[in-house]
Amino acid sequence: MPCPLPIKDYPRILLAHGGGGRLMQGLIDKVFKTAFEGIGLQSTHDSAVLDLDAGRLAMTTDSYVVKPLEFPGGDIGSLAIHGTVNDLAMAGARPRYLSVGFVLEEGLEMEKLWRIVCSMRDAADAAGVRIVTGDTKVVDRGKGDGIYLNTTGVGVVASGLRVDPSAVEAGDAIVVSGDVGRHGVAVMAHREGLAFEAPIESDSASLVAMVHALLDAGISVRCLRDLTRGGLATCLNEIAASAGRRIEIQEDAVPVDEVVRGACEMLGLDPLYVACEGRMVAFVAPEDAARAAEVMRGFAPGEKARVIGEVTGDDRALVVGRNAFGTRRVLDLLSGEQLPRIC
Amino acid sequence: MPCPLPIKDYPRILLAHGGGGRLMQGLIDKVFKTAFEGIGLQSTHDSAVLDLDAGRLAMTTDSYVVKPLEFPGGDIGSLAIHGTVNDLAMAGARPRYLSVGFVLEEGLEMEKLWRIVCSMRDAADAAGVRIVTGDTKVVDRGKGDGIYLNTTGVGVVASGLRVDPSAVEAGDAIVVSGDVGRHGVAVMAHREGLAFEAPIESDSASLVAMVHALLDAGISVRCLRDLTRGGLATCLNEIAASAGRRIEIQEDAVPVDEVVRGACEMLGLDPLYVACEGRMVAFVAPEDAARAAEVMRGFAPGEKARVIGEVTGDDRALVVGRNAFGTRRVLDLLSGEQLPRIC
Amino acid sequence: MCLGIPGKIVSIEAEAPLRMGRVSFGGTLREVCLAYVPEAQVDDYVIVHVGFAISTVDEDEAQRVFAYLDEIGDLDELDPDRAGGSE
Amino acid sequence: MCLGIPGKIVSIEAEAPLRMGRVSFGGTLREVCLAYVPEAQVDDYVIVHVGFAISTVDEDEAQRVFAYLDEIGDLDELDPDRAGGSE
Amino acid sequence: MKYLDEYRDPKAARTLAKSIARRVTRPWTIMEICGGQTHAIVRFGIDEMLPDEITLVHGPGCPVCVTPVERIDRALELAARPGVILCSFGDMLRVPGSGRDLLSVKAAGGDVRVVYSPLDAVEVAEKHPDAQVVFFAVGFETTAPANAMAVKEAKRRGLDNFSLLVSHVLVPPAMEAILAADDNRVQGFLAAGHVCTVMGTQAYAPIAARHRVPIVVTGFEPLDLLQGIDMCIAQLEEGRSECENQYVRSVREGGNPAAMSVIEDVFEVADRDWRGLGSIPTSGFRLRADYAAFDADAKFAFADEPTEESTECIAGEILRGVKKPRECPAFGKNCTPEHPLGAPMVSTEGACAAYYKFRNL
Amino acid sequence: MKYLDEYRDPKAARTLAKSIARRVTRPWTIMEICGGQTHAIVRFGIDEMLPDEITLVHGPGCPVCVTPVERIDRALELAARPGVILCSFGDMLRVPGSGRDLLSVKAAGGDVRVVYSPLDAVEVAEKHPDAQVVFFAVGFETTAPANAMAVKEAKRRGLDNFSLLVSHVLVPPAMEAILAADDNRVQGFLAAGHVCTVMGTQAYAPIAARHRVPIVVTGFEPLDLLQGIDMCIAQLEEGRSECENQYVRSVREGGNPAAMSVIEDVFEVADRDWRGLGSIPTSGFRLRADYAAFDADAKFAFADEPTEESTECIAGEILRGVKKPRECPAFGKNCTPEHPLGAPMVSTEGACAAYYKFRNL
Ligand code: SF4
Ligand code: SF4
Ligand SMILES: [Mg+2]
Ligand SMILES: [Mg+2]
Ligand SMILES: [Mg+2]
Ligand SMILES: [Mg+2]
Ligand SMILES: [Mg+2]
Ligand SMILES: [Mg+2]
Ligand SMILES: [Mg+2]
Ligand SMILES: [Mg+2]
Ligand SMILES: [Mg+2]
Ligand SMILES: [Mg+2]
Repeated sequence: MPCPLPIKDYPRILLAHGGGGRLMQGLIDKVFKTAFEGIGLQSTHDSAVLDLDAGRLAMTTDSYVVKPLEFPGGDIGSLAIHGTVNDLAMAGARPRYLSVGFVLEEGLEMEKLWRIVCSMRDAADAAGVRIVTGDTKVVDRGKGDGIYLNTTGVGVVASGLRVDPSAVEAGDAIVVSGDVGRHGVAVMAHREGLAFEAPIESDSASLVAMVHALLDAGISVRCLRDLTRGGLATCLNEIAASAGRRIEIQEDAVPVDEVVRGACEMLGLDPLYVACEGRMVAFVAPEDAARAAEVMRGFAPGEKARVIGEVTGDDRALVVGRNAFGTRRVLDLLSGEQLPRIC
Repeated sequence: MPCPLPIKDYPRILLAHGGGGRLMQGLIDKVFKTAFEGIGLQSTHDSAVLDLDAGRLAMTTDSYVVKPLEFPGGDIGSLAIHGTVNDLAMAGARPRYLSVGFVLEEGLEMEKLWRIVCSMRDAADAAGVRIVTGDTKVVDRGKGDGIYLNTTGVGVVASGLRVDPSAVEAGDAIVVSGDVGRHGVAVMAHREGLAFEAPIESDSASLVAMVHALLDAGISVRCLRDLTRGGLATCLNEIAASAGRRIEIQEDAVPVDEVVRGACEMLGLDPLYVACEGRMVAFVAPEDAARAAEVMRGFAPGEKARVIGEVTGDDRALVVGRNAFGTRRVLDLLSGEQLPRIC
Repeated sequence: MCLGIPGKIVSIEAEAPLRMGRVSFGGTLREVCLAYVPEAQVDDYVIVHVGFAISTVDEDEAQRVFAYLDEIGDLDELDPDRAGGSE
Repeated sequence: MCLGIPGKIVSIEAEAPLRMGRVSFGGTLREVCLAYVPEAQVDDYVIVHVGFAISTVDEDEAQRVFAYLDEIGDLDELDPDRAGGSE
Repeated sequence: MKYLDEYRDPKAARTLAKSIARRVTRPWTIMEICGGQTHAIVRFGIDEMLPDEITLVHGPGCPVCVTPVERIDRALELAARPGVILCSFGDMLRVPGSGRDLLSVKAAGGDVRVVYSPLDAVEVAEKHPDAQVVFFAVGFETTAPANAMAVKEAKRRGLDNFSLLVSHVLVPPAMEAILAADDNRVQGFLAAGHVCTVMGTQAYAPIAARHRVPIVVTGFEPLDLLQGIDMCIAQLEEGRSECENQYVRSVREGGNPAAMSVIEDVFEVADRDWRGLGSIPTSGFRLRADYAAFDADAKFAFADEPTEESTECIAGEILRGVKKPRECPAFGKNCTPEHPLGAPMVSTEGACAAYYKFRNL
Repeated sequence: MKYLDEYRDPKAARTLAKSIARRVTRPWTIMEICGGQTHAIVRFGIDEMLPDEITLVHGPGCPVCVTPVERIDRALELAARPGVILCSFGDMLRVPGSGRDLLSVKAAGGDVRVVYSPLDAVEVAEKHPDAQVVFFAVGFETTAPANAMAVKEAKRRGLDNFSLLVSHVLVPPAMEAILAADDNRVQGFLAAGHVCTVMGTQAYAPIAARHRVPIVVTGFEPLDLLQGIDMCIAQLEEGRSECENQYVRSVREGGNPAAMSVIEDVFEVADRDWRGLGSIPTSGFRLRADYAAFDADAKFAFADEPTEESTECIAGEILRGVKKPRECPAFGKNCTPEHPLGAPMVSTEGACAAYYKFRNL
């Protein structure tokens, strides 16, 4: 079978293929899904939910390649735990077991590795998961970037529970759990060529307890998704596409910290597209919206939870932002990562 | 907690920390296990076996960093499927679901990626597993090596089945499924500075069908392990250590292909320490030894299966090789990867 | 072209050979060249483009749009026809 | 020191400026410098150390250990005391 | 954030919109010159607040859009060379030259680095004395003082491995070119506030007078834009054609003298090609002979293959406001933001890209 | 594999072992000179096949073991330098200098490459004209023709970025040093077959005569070693002290004239330090003045910090066969194969490493 991506356009992988936008979507849809057709990977959501003879499981995987390895508010270790338990929680699962795969670069300082595995331990402990299996590879100096981590998680889904974009209905309310873009700005501040100082911490956090509080409170949760690469706007686009629904949000309802705003204004970035690592959106029945936000506000990463929008009756998958002027714009998927603008 | 590895000795990660030998064992034992104490990772065997409310599962993870990405007899894609389904099979599990994490280097040829994902598809198909979730990251050019893959697998363990080093008993026979060292030599032939030609294919293969044939045939299987980094000798050392038993093998019973021998003689390497990717050892009840080898020989990767040794009554964990001269040597764990010798 | 953002000078780091300072954008800090705003001092707001301050924000002039709004506010009282035809 | 392994010359790739050939070690092939075995031809066995052939294996001499073994075989018949004291 | 938030006040914006609506009596076409203005218009939906009579046309004021293919090709060629580090503003990385863009060259092994400021590129040169560091110096008048200072700074530090690949364009000649065309439809301009911050406003009064078009120097926030439009409509309805300044908090009539004198020292006016608009006399800057050592065009030899540009693309007419993107046969078919054929699809604020994004609203 | 398998025949080995057992009437201590022989003895358990009367002592013939710390330190210093690529045989990478090894320097950013042949290092130099490529030219007589040819080849190719860090030692002076010591216990030698393949056997007859020790030039396979031991025991029991040649299929009396003439061209005899044994006069090679341009010691300036070596280590006595590893207080405590204190723990065939491995058998 020939490669289904028109390689005359991009015969090589670009960084943008990992940027969470259209190029990445194309890669997943055209290359991975096509290749794996019939043997799986039909869902690109946070976790796969598996029917085993033994019961219903959720499974998810992520690799972590953050730079710097240690950043204000976290490090690659805690990030890799949070990211994966969050993906399990987004399927309504209780995270149980994690695997960890280390790809270490020759020359990594042992002390740094130690700090990072300790941070993993603490994060796993807090999230109530066990790291049950692992693997270590070392690559030549210059063939890695200190540490690349993969964590894969398995969790248990309560029987009958269905938390999935396909459960989204017209009228559902959308709640965001907190201010967006902190993680992206916290790490961007260390990127060569941009060097700025952002007195802010990454939002990296486990959302597990908050999610199960929502479920336990009897909130009609249709769909949950954590905000990662590509930020809030990208996340909403993915759900709009999966659910086949138009989503509208009130842009000024989305909390953004002043430091994040400042960095975004300076670089010409849109905070709605900047990465988070400890934020989520919940799609809930309209009558539960206020209560869902209320429940979230009981948890540290949900302190600033707000209702930001709703699902419309329109079945053209699209995300629209309304602003304070009463006007709208399309919050489209980007091609790749946002690049700083001069214009 | 300070880093428990005496960092004055190795303040940085060496390639040897990934070489499957003592340094790697020290890293796992002293850094990872210490950090994760109480939250898991107590077993470093092929798969963790998990008790869920829902039933017994096996889970395993491996990252793959092979160079070149495509080699005679396989590629990183099929290797990543085989390696992980094999680890599940080694726990007596039937592999069911895989996750795949791609870390792609900017600049990777899209066509090559396509060939490799197709190869994964074929290997997964043949092994009867579904790839249910995935992740893609792209790293800067020069911060990777084309493709790093992580596959994590989940399988189901028949109730009552216990295939584990702790089940090993004095007197157990050891069967190796085929000739050793092919994979290591096939990829070493491409290493810069060594450049030789080895007209041989990697042994990369799925062992799933063969393992379940053994179990289905009613063989009393105590423990299974696939041979990977560090080869047969390292694998036996790990089991000897876990089981707390002395193992003795007849060295000239271990099949080694002539090309592999030639390469090892030339470079001063010991084929018993060279990597495989489609070979295993089975520890079985002594009375089942011949029949186990017979069953294995019914499968392509088991064609050359042979009984090579036995577990002794001695409880000092040690691996001893007997040779045709009636003498013995200790097959110790190496410090790291074998390096070519001049001497 | 020309993304330019107001920020507040929090410190002046060098006068010579190149006037440099640190500017805060809502708390985000960046080194900025102040060579083109020789008059600007700490606590002044400057418009920054690609790492260069290209002007000092004039506090009084910054109010002008609100004065204009006040005028327009008056227009609210007028009827549409007159608004179009005013001279 | 001095890992040296016998291999069979399968081709001679260059005579000048440096005599080079391909040598097979049980099927594994490697470029080897043949400058120090000017007499060696294709199908000859050479002892190779760090990529250099340092000698051609002498086929007749290679049998000498077996001749020695034959002698010793005779010793089998002798008793230990005599073996120790032979002169 | 001070000086941003107060200019985004919704109530004030509605008041201004009401004022515009009350003033307007017939259709008017106004061009906002600057891509930054276009960006704000799209982001805040300013056009939706305007009465139907007013058509906003996105002008050519975006360096990402108008940098000619020939310049991009040279940047690509330099970036691909071993030993060269090409530094660029982030938004230039996705702009296609003849067949590929800087992101692709980077993926194929070229050393391409995103910097925030031209001074960051000087730092790169200082850190890599063995490499040739080329800064891709695109931009309008606003960016010229920064690029000029980078050259002076490199000279002061004695760096012989730093140069600029210059692609500098000027606003007034482009306005003249638009107005001079037979099919021109633009009746008023919002002039670029930051360009005028640097250069002052004197150049615009003669244009306003000669072509009888109102020109309002305008800032970039919603209130700025709405006030600018209101002032422009007032002139149009009143039959005036003056140069007025809305962006008084930043723009002085004489511009920024310190900046202008450094520009004058480093650059001289030259003819320039514009992507989509073609050659416009005296419409840009080049480095003066004194700074030839820092001029990548003089320092390096180039293969200069013939440039390849889509023949389908009607970017010229789009950039001059004569046609709408939907009238282009390639729009949304061969030409998308992932694979742009022409300038207006390249940048997020390009006219075609903006229409593409809104096609389903 | 031809010429390997037939020399590993178990039945023949047992016959030879029986012959040895029958010859021996009292204790004898025999040293095998060469690390390659030691390796084969350990791998095939040859010592287990011998009667208790015979003690095999592992000799100093392993470049990994005897390269002095000062040479290793220079290699480490070069490897750590930006712009230098240090090429080495694989087994040198784990040898500790003063405090660290090449693997650690590599992990800290040094460019260290494993090559199979010195000619591969010449290729590296040709491929990286901007780097200085240094080959760590350790070895005995066997390796000298290869290292010499690498220099000649670099010269022929006109490479000015290639050099050798020479640490070449010679067998006969080391044998003399061992025999000359008051506490010497060695009564017979298995001389190194590949050294003699290159240099011939003439140097050994005078030593045998002078010190009244039998010397048998021996190959590396089980039958070679057993026959060599048998021949040596025969001499000892018979009171002879001659130089005999067991390894006739490879060793000619006059050695390899082509190889010797290239050595003669490139190298000259010099005094050398041996790790564990100290300085031995005329016991090594250095590059001739004609090749000074390829001599890393001449080409680079070195800091030469004082070397650090364990004071606990009794390597000298071990290497001369005077003491056993268990008699060393550091054995298995401060000194293990992962963290060796001295030469005999460094290489897998080092005497201490071999004992360590077998400590539990
Ligand atoms: S849609 Fe594309 S091809 Fe058409 S005018 Fe716009 S940029 Fe050019
Ligand atoms: S055990 Fe270590 S310290 Fe003791 S002699 Fe051997 S190498 Fe030296
Ligand atoms: Mg997610
Ligand atoms: Mg995931
Ligand atoms: Mg995730
Ligand atoms: Mg593993
Ligand atoms: Mg395994
Ligand atoms: Mg595993
Ligand atoms: Mg595995
Ligand atoms: Mg993911
Ligand atoms: Mg401007
Ligand atoms: Mg030798």
